[in-house]
Amino acid sequence: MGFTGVAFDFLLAVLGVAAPFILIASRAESARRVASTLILTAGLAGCLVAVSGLLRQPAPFLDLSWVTPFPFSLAVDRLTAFFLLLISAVTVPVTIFAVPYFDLHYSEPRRNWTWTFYSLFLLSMIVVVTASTGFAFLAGWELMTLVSAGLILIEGDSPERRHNVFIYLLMMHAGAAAVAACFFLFLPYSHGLDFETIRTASATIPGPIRTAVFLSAFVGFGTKAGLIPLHLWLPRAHPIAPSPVSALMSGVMLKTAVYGFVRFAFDFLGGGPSWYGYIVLLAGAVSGLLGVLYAIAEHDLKRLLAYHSVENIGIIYLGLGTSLVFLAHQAPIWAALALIAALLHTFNHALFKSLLFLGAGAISSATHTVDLEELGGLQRRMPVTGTTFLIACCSIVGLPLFNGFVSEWLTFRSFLAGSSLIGTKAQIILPLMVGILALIGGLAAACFVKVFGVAFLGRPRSVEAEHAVEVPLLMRGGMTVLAAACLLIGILPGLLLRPLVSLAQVLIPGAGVPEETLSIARIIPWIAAIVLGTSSVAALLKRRERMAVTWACGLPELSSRMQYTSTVFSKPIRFVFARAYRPDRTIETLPADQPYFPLSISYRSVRTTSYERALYRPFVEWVVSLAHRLRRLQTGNIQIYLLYIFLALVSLLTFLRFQN
Amino acid sequence: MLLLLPLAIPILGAGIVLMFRNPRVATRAALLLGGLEIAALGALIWQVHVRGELQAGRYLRADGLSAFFLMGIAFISSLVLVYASGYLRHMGEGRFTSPRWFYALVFIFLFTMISVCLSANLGLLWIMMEGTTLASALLVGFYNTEGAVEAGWKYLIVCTVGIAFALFGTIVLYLAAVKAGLSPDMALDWLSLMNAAPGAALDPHLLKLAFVFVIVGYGTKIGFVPMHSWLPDAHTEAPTPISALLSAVLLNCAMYALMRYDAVVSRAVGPAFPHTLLLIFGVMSMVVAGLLILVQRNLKRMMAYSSIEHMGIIAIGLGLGGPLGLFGALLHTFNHSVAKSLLFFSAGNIRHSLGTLRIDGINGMSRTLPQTSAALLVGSLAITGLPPFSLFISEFAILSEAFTQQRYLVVIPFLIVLSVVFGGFAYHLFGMLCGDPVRHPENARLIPSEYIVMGIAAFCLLLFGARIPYFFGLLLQEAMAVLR
Amino acid sequence: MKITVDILQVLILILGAPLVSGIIARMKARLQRRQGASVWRPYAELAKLFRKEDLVPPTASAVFRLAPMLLFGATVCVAAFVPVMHASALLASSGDFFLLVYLLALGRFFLSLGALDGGSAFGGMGASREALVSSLAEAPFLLGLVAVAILASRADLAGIVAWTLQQSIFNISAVHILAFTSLAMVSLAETGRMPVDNPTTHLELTMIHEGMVLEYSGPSLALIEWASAIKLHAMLALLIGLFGPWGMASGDTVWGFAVALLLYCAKAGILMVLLSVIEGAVAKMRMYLVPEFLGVASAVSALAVIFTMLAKR
Amino acid sequence: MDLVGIATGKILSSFSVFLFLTILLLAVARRISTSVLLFSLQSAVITAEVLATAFQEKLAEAYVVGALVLVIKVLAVPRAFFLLADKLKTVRDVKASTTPTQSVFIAAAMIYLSYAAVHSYGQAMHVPDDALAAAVSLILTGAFLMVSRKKALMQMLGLLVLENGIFLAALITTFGMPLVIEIGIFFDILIGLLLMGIFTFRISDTFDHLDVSKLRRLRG
Repeated sequence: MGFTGVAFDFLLAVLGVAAPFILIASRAESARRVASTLILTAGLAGCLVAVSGLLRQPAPFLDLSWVTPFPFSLAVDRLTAFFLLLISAVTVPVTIFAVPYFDLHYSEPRRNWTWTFYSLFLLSMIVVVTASTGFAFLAGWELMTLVSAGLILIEGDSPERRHNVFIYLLMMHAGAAAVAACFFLFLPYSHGLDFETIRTASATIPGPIRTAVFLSAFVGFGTKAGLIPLHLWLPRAHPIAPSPVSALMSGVMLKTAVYGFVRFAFDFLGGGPSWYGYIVLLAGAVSGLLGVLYAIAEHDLKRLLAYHSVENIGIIYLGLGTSLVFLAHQAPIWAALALIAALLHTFNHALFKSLLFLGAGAISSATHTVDLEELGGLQRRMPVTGTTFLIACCSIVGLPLFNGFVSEWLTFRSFLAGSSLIGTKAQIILPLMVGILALIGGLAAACFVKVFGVAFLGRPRSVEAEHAVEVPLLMRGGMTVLAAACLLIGILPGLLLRPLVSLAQVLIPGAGVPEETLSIARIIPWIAAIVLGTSSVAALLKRRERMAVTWACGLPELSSRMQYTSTVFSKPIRFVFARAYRPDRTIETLPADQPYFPLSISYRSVRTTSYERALYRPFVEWVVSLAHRLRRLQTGNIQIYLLYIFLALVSLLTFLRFQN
Repeated sequence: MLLLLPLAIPILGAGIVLMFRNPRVATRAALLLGGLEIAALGALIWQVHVRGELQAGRYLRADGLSAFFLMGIAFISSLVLVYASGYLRHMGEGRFTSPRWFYALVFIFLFTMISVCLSANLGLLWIMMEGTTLASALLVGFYNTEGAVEAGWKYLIVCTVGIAFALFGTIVLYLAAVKAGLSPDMALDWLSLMNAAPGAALDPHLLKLAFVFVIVGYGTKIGFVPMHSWLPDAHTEAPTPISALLSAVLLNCAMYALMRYDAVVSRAVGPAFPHTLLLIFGVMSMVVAGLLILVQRNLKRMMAYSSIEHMGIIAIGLGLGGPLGLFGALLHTFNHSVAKSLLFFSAGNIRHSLGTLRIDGINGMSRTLPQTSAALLVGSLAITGLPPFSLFISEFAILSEAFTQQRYLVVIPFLIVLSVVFGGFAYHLFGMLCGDPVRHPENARLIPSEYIVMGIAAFCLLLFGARIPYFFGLLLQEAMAVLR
Repeated sequence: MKITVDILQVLILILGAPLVSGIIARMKARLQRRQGASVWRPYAELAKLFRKEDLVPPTASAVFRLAPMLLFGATVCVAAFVPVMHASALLASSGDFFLLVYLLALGRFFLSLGALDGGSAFGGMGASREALVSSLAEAPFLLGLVAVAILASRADLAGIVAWTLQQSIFNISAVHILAFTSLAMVSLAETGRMPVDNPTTHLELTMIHEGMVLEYSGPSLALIEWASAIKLHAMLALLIGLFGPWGMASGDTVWGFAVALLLYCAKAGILMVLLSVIEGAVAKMRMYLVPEFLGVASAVSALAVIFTMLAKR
Repeated sequence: MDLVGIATGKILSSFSVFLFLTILLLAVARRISTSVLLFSLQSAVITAEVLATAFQEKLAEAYVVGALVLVIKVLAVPRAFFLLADKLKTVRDVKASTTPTQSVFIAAAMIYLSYAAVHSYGQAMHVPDDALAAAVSLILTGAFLMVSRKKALMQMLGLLVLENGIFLAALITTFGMPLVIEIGIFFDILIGLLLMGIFTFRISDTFDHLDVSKLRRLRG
């Protein structure tokens, strides 16, 4: 308790009080430096608290219930510690990166506000994962949305951005209502909303309420996580935030939703009937597949990455769903395996997705664009950024030796284990999921070949890309730390798997140590040795090297316009999966009467996803038209107003008459 | 004496203020008198806290519930008076449109509202409720423009009709009390009614009938849908300090009156009937007003609808009853007052600086009017029930109670409307705060009085979001104790 | 002893790979009524290439240089999972076939990047097409393996092979047939053979793999060619091991291994004949028919998984 | 004494008929002045009922109330109305949204409705049905007048009729409320009327008419 407790209080105090106060109090450069250093130390303190929480038994840390009107306390148990570790581990490098980034991108007064919100954003996420009462959780949850929206708006407030932030806020608020509901639904059966009480009460609540809790947790957290079709806000909000914030939003904020879902579905409810799991699986599969398909079609790097977040959340939910299915069929050890897979992927995604967003930030710092069609050849100009970005790409694709692989492998393995549930639907459904995940993985690989190949390799496609120079030291440093972490977990997954196993044993009673976690941890270093060893031997075979201009098929010289672009690279895949996209295309030829000798041809392709058309728009239009109809009731005529009163009275009297 | 002082000061004050023709002097006098009044109210509240209950004669009494609402009145009206002192600097000198008339009417208005809270007798309470309408009607029509006259007339007529039904309800209650053997003098005394209630001596049929009329009557004043029609007009057309007073104090006073009746009827015939009515009106108000917020074009009108929505929330809290429901409802009356007055203050500044309140006519405020924008933002975040502001707490309490009682029919619209309202506010606010400013404000800087008042309100919202101050909590407990 | 055998297996797969390519080329030539080159020619080609210098485009970065080595490393590692003469493998472990597939993906990923790094149109073309084919091939590949794994109730390749060994050769189930069909189809796509890709063409309308390696030369090209030969060989060995392992050594006598090796060569020979017949008889598909081809493979493999339910009740 | 006693009894039992008559007449009245006179008449009937009640129940306070009704509702208010109408120089028509025939039918329906409504209550409270029904139908008619007449003055009048109904209901069921309260209520009504008068002036100043149905700038 002693030292870690102090570290935890320090962390909260810095993020909640000290850093914002310093930043508001002083506009000086040094104040900003102090504040960012404080935030950095807070992140390190968070790591410390988390590691000790993962290793030791949980202990309550901070109880503010004597201050607040409803119980507000923060505590670190194993699950919390894991997510706290995730947040802190990402915070440290992102903050390092953010120092020069904010300096480069913001004018003087905005910088302070950005840092203030940044600090509060971290605080809110930490409050969410460490909250041990419903009140604290909900407060942190709402705050997290607000502060992140603020961070986006600081970057700029053009009408389009405004619209995107609006959608973000609205969906988050609706999701928060569902989240609130799943806490409150426990109330009739528990005396309060602190987690301990909820946990004990959950055994006594009737089935329909359990289902209601589960479904609202699924929808509420699913909105935050960005499950399709609740993802609408995600590709809008994430790309427009400043890159370090995008990194935090995509890398960390989404994970709080995973945390919430795990907390409810596993910790509180302890699973349920198997259809719980199938719903989650379905959502995961749809999100994963469509997420990656939409990502492939993007050429705005940050939007592309945002869609990949949808995809990865899909993978995480595949693991969670599998775990729920196993729980329903009383197979705790497999449930534990799937849960470990999901949680590990959560952690991995946090690392590589924030690294990717940082990379996008570095690119935009160097070239002032994140449009893939304007990039190219950056690897030679920005070697550190390129290498770290490549590592992140390999990780997100799930290539062996990188961290994404380990979690995907565990997920695959738990799918395969589904075949042991003989005589159930799961026997077939789970193994078939292997195909889905493989397809997702394959498409992701295609997508990141495109991303890295188009952005970093080949020839520069614009003047900006041609004159790009490597970003400042601290930015490189932040990215390097994350890349190293990706590699470390990729090669020595046992580091994280061991604490995850004990975490899974807490969440899933009766689960032993899944053999697979040990076997993968054992084999991966060997594979690394063989692959790297052979490659090095192969490198020795190479003797001389000579620069030679590529033959240009008789033309004077190859130009960057001859290279494959991002759009054309993805064309075959878009062609094959055309049904998933359905773009609105318009081709305009000027002048219109001379189709064969046009002065200009413009081509526009707008993708409005079918959910927008089928799910959201009709609903929004219905609400607004209802409001307009209600508006007509307020006619302006006082006689009608009086009539309303009389009618109200008469109907109440009638009600009274029938009541007696 | 202590009970009479807060009543005497505003009545005398109205006369005194009228004597000063010089606007500056009138303003100073009004502020001085306002200060005195606040002090008197403070002393009264303290005495109620110490002694539990104060009685003066047969008709005046102050208990915990009165003290709680008086505190709200004192707090908000002090803010409003200070704000008005700055606000009126723009006002021209008409025949009745001058600061001294303004303050005189405000004092009369305050008098009626304070006496509503101090009435021991439900008949007197009715008289004073009607008095609030009369006192504020002129304030609503203060500017004497087309809109103001129209709004004033509608306000006067609609509320008078509504209040007439409340009178009928009061008479029915009186009838029930007299039939139950209470002496005619004490038959409308709230305390004796409460004492008589549990014995079931009061005819339940009559009580229900009375409650139906009262809820329609005072509901008109509160702004329950569908009797709310006057409310958006009056709030929009009144001078902004008056809008704040109407929304933040008057509606609460009407709610206070309804609470008194609700307590009696609940005790006599059981809470099922009155609470069902409250829930119905609460949900209806929330839903309709929540949706209408989406399609408003005038800032103040939008805020008026938001007031209706929040009265719905309070009604739901009352209708749920239970410790948390009541706690939430009472807390929400206060929180809503603070947030709404902050919003109206910023609306007033916008009107002065930009000359318009049309939502689509305002752009880029965050650049041109940073302080006002901040106030507007804080107020809106608070009013939509987001942490760390105080309305989150009260809504949290009410929702907890609703879920505890498993009232899913209340909960579902409640949660949906909260999202819709949030959407409405966010949508309108984005348009106003962001973007490039189209018109440039004339006097962008706030004067200290405005600055301070809005700062206090915002601080109060934040403070109550984190912690309910000790003394306030005590008063709240005492108010709850009165009702149960 | 076991480890020696395992290493021997890996070496057979790696060192024998050019020979397999040579034999197939020779058979194809014979089918086309050509004389054909010697079966040892791939070795000579590799030796020649290794002696040459590397030509590197001026735009290329380190990725271009690194890609062939990583491809080679990953492919060699793949070979370490596949049993040849004995139902064991160097890196046999639970769930190793996922590793196998993903190691192949690792190599392909870097090769595609290397292709894009050349900065010419052909590299992008090849990489883009490869992306399409490989992204669609992974699912049927894994599903086919999963079907066999479910049948065997084992999760490692060596274990599956061992289980199949114990079954009677006449006891093969529908799952086996379906899985074999899909895996065979996938192998064609994975190794870039007809009808998915033509390993001998340099026509920009059709080439996939060749488009990617167009800018490579010297030792780099040698590594790439060798790696794809190893891949082909490993796939053949995998098919043999999963669907026709009978005859593999079960004890650890040298004699047993010799018989097993001979039998392996025979079985591989049959497969090579089949492959060259297919290559000789079938025309390359249009680019956009490839997804259909792989779709069929996916459907068949999914069926295989579903049929396991019948086999295991 | 006896004669007075009989008269009071008669007044209490059968004066309701006069009230119904005023209601029906109010429904057909086309001029404001007629309506005001009818209101005055109605108030006079109510005054008689108050005095009769005071006599029968021997309530000293009720005499005061009766006097107040007489002074305010029978004399002062109608007088004020005429004065107002003169000052405003308004057209005398009430501007009804319904035709006189419709109005009569509606008024008749309301009277019937009142009987139906009060039936159970009247017996329970030992109050003559007629009187209670008259009170309720006054309330309803007042409401009806407010909803259907477009003139501001007629809305005020409707309110007064409604008020009369409430007052009558209070009188016959409870013999009036405590005096202080009654006086307070009267005071409120007076002030209310005064304010409404002020507003009618303002309306005619600002809009040049008194048709409240045209005040429709504020809506939505």
